[in-house]
Amino acid sequence: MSRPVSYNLVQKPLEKDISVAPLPDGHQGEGFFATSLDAVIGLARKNSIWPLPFATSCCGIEFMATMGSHYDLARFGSERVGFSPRQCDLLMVMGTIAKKMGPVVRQVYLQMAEPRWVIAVGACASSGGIFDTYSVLQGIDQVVPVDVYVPGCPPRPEAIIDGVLRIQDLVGKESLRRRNSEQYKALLNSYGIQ
Amino acid sequence: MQLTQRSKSVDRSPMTFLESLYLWNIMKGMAITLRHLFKKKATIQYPEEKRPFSPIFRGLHVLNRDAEGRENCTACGLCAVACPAEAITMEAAERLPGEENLYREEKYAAKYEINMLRCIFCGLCEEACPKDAIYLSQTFAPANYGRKGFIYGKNELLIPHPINEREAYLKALGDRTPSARIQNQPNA
Amino acid sequence: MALTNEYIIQRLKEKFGEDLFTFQESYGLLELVAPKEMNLKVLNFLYDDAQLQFRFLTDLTGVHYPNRTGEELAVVYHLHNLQSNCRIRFKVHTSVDQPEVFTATGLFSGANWMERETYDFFGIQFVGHPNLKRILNVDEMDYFPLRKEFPLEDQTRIDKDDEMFGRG
Amino acid sequence: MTEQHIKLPAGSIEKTTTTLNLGPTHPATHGVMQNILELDGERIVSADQTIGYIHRAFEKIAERRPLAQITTLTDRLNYCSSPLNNMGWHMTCEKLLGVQTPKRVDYLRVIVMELARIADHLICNSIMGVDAGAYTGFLYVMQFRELIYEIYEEICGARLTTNMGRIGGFERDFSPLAFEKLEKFLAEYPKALKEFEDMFQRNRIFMDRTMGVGGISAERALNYGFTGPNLRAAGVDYDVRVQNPYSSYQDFDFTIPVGTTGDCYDRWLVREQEMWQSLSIIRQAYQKVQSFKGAEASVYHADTPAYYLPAKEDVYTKMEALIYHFKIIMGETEIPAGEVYHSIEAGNGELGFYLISDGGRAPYRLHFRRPCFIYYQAYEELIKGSMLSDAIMTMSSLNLIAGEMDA
Amino acid sequence: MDFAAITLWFLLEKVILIAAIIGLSFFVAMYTTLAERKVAGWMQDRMGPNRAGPFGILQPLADGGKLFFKEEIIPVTSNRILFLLGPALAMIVALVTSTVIPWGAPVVTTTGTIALQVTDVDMGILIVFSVVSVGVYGIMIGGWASNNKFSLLAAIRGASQMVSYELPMSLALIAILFMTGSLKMSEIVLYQINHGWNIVYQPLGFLLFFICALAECNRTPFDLPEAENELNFGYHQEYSSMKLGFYLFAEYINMFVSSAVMATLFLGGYDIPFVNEAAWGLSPWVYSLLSFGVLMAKVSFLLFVFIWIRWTIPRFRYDQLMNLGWKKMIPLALFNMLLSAAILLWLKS
Amino acid sequence: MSISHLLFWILSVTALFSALMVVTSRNPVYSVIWLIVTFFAISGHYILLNAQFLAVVNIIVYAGAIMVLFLFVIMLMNLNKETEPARHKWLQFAGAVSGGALLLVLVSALKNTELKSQQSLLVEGHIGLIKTLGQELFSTYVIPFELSSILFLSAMVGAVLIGKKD
Repeated sequence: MSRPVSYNLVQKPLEKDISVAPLPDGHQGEGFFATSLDAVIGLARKNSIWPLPFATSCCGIEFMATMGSHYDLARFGSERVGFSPRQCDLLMVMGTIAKKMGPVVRQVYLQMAEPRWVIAVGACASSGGIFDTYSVLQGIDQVVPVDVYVPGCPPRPEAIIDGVLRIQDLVGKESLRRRNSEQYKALLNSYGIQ
Repeated sequence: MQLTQRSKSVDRSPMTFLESLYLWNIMKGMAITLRHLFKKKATIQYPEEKRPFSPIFRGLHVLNRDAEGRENCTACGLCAVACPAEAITMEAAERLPGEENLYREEKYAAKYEINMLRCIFCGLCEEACPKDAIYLSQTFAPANYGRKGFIYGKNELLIPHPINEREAYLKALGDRTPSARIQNQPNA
Repeated sequence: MALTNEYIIQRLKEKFGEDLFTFQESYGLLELVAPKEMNLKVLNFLYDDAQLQFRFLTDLTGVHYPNRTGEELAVVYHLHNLQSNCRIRFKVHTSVDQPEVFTATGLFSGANWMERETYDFFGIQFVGHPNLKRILNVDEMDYFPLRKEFPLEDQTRIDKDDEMFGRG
Repeated sequence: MTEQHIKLPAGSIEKTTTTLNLGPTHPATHGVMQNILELDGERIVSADQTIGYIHRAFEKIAERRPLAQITTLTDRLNYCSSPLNNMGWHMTCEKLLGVQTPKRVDYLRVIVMELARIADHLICNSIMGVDAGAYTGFLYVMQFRELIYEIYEEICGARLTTNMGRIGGFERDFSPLAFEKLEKFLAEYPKALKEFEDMFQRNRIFMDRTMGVGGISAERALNYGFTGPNLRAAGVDYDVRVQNPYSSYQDFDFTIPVGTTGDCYDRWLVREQEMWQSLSIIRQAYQKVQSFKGAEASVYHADTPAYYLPAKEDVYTKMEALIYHFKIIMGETEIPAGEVYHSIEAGNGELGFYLISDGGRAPYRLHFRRPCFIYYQAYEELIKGSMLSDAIMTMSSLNLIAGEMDA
Repeated sequence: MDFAAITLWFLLEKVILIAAIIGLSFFVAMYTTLAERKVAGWMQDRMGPNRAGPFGILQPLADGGKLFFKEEIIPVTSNRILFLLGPALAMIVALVTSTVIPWGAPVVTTTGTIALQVTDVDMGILIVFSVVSVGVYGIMIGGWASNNKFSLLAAIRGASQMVSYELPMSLALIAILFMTGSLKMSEIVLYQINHGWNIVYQPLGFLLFFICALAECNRTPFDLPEAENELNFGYHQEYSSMKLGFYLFAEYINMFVSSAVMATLFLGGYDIPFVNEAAWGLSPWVYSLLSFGVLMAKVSFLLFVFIWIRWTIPRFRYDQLMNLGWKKMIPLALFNMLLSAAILLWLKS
Repeated sequence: MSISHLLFWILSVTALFSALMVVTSRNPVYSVIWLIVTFFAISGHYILLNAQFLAVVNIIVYAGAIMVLFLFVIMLMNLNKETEPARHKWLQFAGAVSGGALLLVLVSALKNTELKSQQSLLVEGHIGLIKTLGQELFSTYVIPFELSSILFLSAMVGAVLIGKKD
C-alpha cells in the first residue's frame, strides 16, 4: 500500500484573522513616528513571546518535545514558560478542555495582561476532536477568543512551531492601538468579557 | 510480600561521607553539563531546516487520481464510517456522460470535505478505502487563523493532475528513493 | 498453593449454601453473582478466608442493562489473590429505582474513588460510603451519563453530517 | 490572605492553617488535577483532591465505536506510552475473538511495548528532576524519547498517539529503517541513562528531597490498589508481565526491581532500574526477531481474515477480500458475546480492559482499569504531615497522567 | 564628614561615575539574561534564542520592549502602594550596592588621581552588607502586597532565607578582614596585589561566601522564593509589565554585583594575575582600562558559574535550606574564622 | 548654610516626619516601613557625625534584621484594618498621657544641657570610626562589653529553649 504522492502541497490561504482590526477612518495618516514605533514594538513583542502552556493532555507532551533540544522553541525567544498568567503573552491551550475546565481557561485568560494571544493546539482544544461527548467543550473558542488554531492530534512539534510562527506574524503586525479599538472591545464583549 | 523469584532489591545504600558533603556529586553533575556545553547541538532549526518524515507519516490527506488523471473516489463512504472523529463529509453524485475523463467510476464525490481541526490523523480512512482513493501524506497540517481555514475540500485534497499539471505532480511526488529520506524535504 | 475455580466454588457453597450464587466461567475467569444484600458478607469472606485471601481489589465498576427489569444495574468487582495469582469476578445486581449497594470502602481503601466513579456514571448509591459525590463530572450534573438512555454527543456540535452511513 | 481563608481552631490564636489551592493549572500538576491543601506553615494538615478536569467519557464513546476505532481512544489514555495501551487493547480483543498471534508478532509487540515503557518512565523520572528544580537532565533524556518517537513514526506513521497495530498484529511490517533506529537507540541510550543517573541518583540534594518523602507501606499500598512501579517501590514484586504473561513475556529473562519503603526515592530507583530491564528485554526481543528465517521472518499479523483487514491489492482485485474489507470496516464482523478482563503491565501499573460484548458492532460496555485513577486517592495519606515541596515531589513521583486518571 | 573638599569637578566626576556604573549594571544584567538563556541552551544541547538579531543579541532589548508596552495589572485585592514599592525597592537596593566596589585601578595622572570607585569609605564592605540586608524588603513587601498565598509563602521563605545566610556570609568575611586588616575595598584589593589573592589563603571562606551569595541572590539551589514548580514564580507571581521586569532585572543586577564583590574580596579585584603590569609603563588610562577589563573577566566567570550551577542541580527544601544554613554553614564559617585567627596569631608571634 | 546644615535639616525633618507616621499609620506594614525610613534618617545623622560604623551597624541590625522580623510577624499575624479591633477611648487617652509624660521628662532632662552653636560637633572627632571604637571597646569598656555579650548569649539560649517547647 504505497502512497500515490508524498506531499500535499496545496497552500490553503490563511484566513483573515479575527484579531487584525482595520484602522478606523480618519486615522490613516499616522505619521512616521507612530508607525515606526508600532513596527519596532511589534518586532520586540514578536521575538519575546512568553507562553503559558495550559497543557492538559497529549498535546502537552508534544509541547515538551517542542521545548526540547530537537525543536527548541527557545530560538524564538519563547523559552521562558510561565505558569503565572500575569507574566505571559501567549496562552497555549493544549489538550482536551472539559466543560469542568472551561471556566478555568477563561479565568486564566482574564488574568492575563494585555496584549495577550491565544493559540489552540490540537484537535481537542480547537474543536473537541474525537471527543464529541457530553463532558468535553467543543473548542475553546466557546469561552475565549482564539487567534491561531493548530490542527493535529497531537500536532507534530513542527506544527506547533508553525502555529507559533503564525502568532509571531500576527504580533509583529499588530498596531499598538488595537487593544483599545472598538472592534477588539466588541470581540471581548461577545465573550462576555468587559 | 514476595510473589515471584524474580525480584531484586534496588540499590538504596545510605549516603557515604563523600556524598553527604554535597560537593562531590554536584561537581560531577557540573562536569556533565559542562561536557554538553561543547557538544554538537541536537537542534533542527525548523523553518529553515527540516527533518525528513517517515514515508508512512500520517499528515494531510490527499485524494488520488489514476494515471489518466481521473478521480478514484466513488463516494462509498467507508472512510467516513471509519473515521473516529467523524470529520469526513461527502456528497455522492452520478457521473454524467462526457465526464469519463474526470471520474473513474460511475459514482463520484461531488463534495468531499475533511475538517482538519477534527481530524486526529489516525489513518483509519486510508485503511478503509477500497478504491485506492484517499491517502495521508507526509505534509503536516499547517496552522491557520480561523476555523473555516481547516475545511479541506476537494480542491485542496486532490493530487495534481499527473498529465495536465505535470510539474506540480512531480513536486508532490517528491523524491521517493530511500536515500532521499536523508535529505531535506521540499517546502510543505 | 494454586487456587482452582472448583475449590473456590466449593468453599463458597460451604459457607453460604448451595443456591445463593450463580457461577459462570468465561475465558478462565470465575464469575459469581450474588444478591446485592450479600455483597459485603461475600467480600468479607473472600478477604478473610485463610485459603481464598482475595485481598486485592483490582477493579470496581458498574454496568447498565436497561432491558433486565428489576436488576438493571450491576456492580462488578474484580478481585485478585496475588499470592496464588487467581482472579475472580463478583457481581451484584440492583434495580434502577432503588440502586443501593453496600460500600466496600471499609475493606479496601481503594474502593473509595471507584465507587464514587460508579455513582457518578450510573447513580448507584453506595450505602455507608464516606464521601459519595460526583468525581469526574461537575457537581451540577443532573443525570448519570453512562446509563444507556442518555446521549453521548455534545448537543452543540454543528459541523458534522450524521446522514452518513449507519454511524452514530 | 483575607480573613475568610483562615480558620482558627477553637481556643487558640497561635495556630492558623492556610488553605492553598494547588491546581488545576499549577505547574506541578502535570495534566490537570486539583489539590486543596490545608497548610500549617509549610506543613500539610490535610489535602482534598478533585479530579475530572479532563473527563472525556471514553467509556461512553467506546459503546458507539467498533473495536478498531477504540484503539484511537486507548492512545489517549496514558499518552506517555500510547503503544502499550494499544497493544493491551488489541490483546483484549484477541482474547475475546480467540485470535492466536504468531511469535514474531509477539516479539515485535514486546519491542514496542518496552520502548513505550521506557518513554513513560523516562518522562516520569526526568519530570521529577524538573520539579526538584533541575531542568537540564530532563532535556538530555528527552532527546532519546524523541528517538523513540522516531521509531514509532517509522513503524506506524505517528509520534505520540500512535494508533499502532491491529487485531492480530501490525498493519505493516517494520521497515529496515525502524530497526536501524532501534539499534541506534540501543547503542546510545544506555550512556545517556547512565549520565542522567549520575546527575541525580547520588546527589545529596536530590536524595534529601526524595528519601523518606511520600512513603507508603506494602500493606497500605495493596489496600489502596497500587500496582506497577509504585507498588513495587513499596516492596511487592507484583508485575503482570510475570504473574500473567501475555505476548510471550514468559520467553524473556528479566528481573523485577523492588524497593523497600515506597518513598519517592524508591519509586525513582524502581523506574530507573525498570528502564535498564526494559532495555535488556528489547535486546532479547530484537535478537529473537532477527532469528526468524524464511517466510516466518516477514510475518507481521495473524492469519484471521475475519478480523484482520486484507491486503489492499486484494481488495482492489478480489471479490472475497472486498467483502471482508467492507465487513470489517462497517463493523459487521461476527463478535462473540461474552465478558473479558485482560490486563497488561502499563507504564503506571496494571491497565485492565473489562469488555462486555453482546455480539453487537460495538462493545456493550468497556471499562478501563486505570492505575492512576486508583492510586491517586492515596495521595492525601502520602503527603499528610510533610511539607509543601514534598507534596510536589510526591505528585511527580507517582506519575499521575491526567488523561488516564479522568478517562 | 568633611564637605569642604566637594568641588564642582569632584561632583561631576562622581556623577559620571555613578551614571557609568548604573549603565554598566543594566547592560551587564541585560546580557546576563541572554547569557543565561544561551548557556542554558548550550548545556542542554540546543541553540537558545537566536532569532532576535544575529545570534539573538537583541533578545534582551526585545524582552524589555515587550515588557515596557505590556498592560500593568494591579490586582484589586492587593495593597496598591506596597505593590508598587516592592519592585522599586528591589531595584534600588540592587543598584546601590555597587557604589563601594573599585572597578579598576585608579587613574593616576599628573593633575591628580581619579578613583574608579564612587566612594571609598572606611567601612566599604560593611556598606555592602547593610544594603544587602535591606534587600530582603523588596521581596517581602512585593510578596505580601500581592495578596496571593503563593507570593506570601515565597516572601516568608525569601525573608528567612536571606536573613539566615547573611550570618555565615559575614562570618566568612571576617576571616578575610583578619588578613587584610581593613574594611576598605581599595585596601583589600591592594593587599591582594601585594600578597596574592585571598582565595589561596581562604578557600573555605570563598566557598562559604559563594554559597551564601547564591542564597542571597535567590539562585538555584536556593531559589525557593521563586521555585517555579512549587510556588509558581513566588513573590513576583502577580506582577506584570515593567514591574516584573524590575524584579527580574534586580535579580541579575544582584548577581552581577555579588560577583563583583566576590571578585574584589577573593579574586584580587582588578589585579592582573601572574604579571607585574607596573613594569610595562602603560599610560594610566590604558592601565586602568585594562584592570577594569580584568575585573570584568573575573565577574563574567563568576556569572557563568552562577548560571552553570543553576542549570545543573536541584533545589533544596525549605527546612533543608535552613538546616544547611544554621547547622552547617554557620559552624563551618565560625570554624574557618577561628582557624584563620589562630594561624594568623601563630604566624605573627 | 553649608551642606552639612542642609543635610542636617533634611534628615531631621525626615526622621521626625517618618517617626510620626510610624505612630499614625493605620496599616502596621506601613508603620514598619516608616520605621525603616526613620532608621535610615538616623543613620544619616550618624554619618554627619562621622560615626560611619554606627551608621552602618544601625542599618544592618535594625533595618536589616530586626525590622525584617517585625515585618515577618506582622505579615503572618495578618493585621489589617478590617481585623483590627477598635481601641477604647480611654486607651487612647492613656497613651496620650503617658507619651506626654515621657516628653516632659525628656524636655526637662535636656533643658539644662548647653546647646553648642555647631550642630555637627563631632565632625572632627574620630570616636565613631571603627578603629577607635574597637580600641575603646576592648580596652576601656572591655568588661561591660563582655558582660553584654554574655547577656546576649543567655538570651539566645533562652530563645532556643522557648522555641523548643512546642
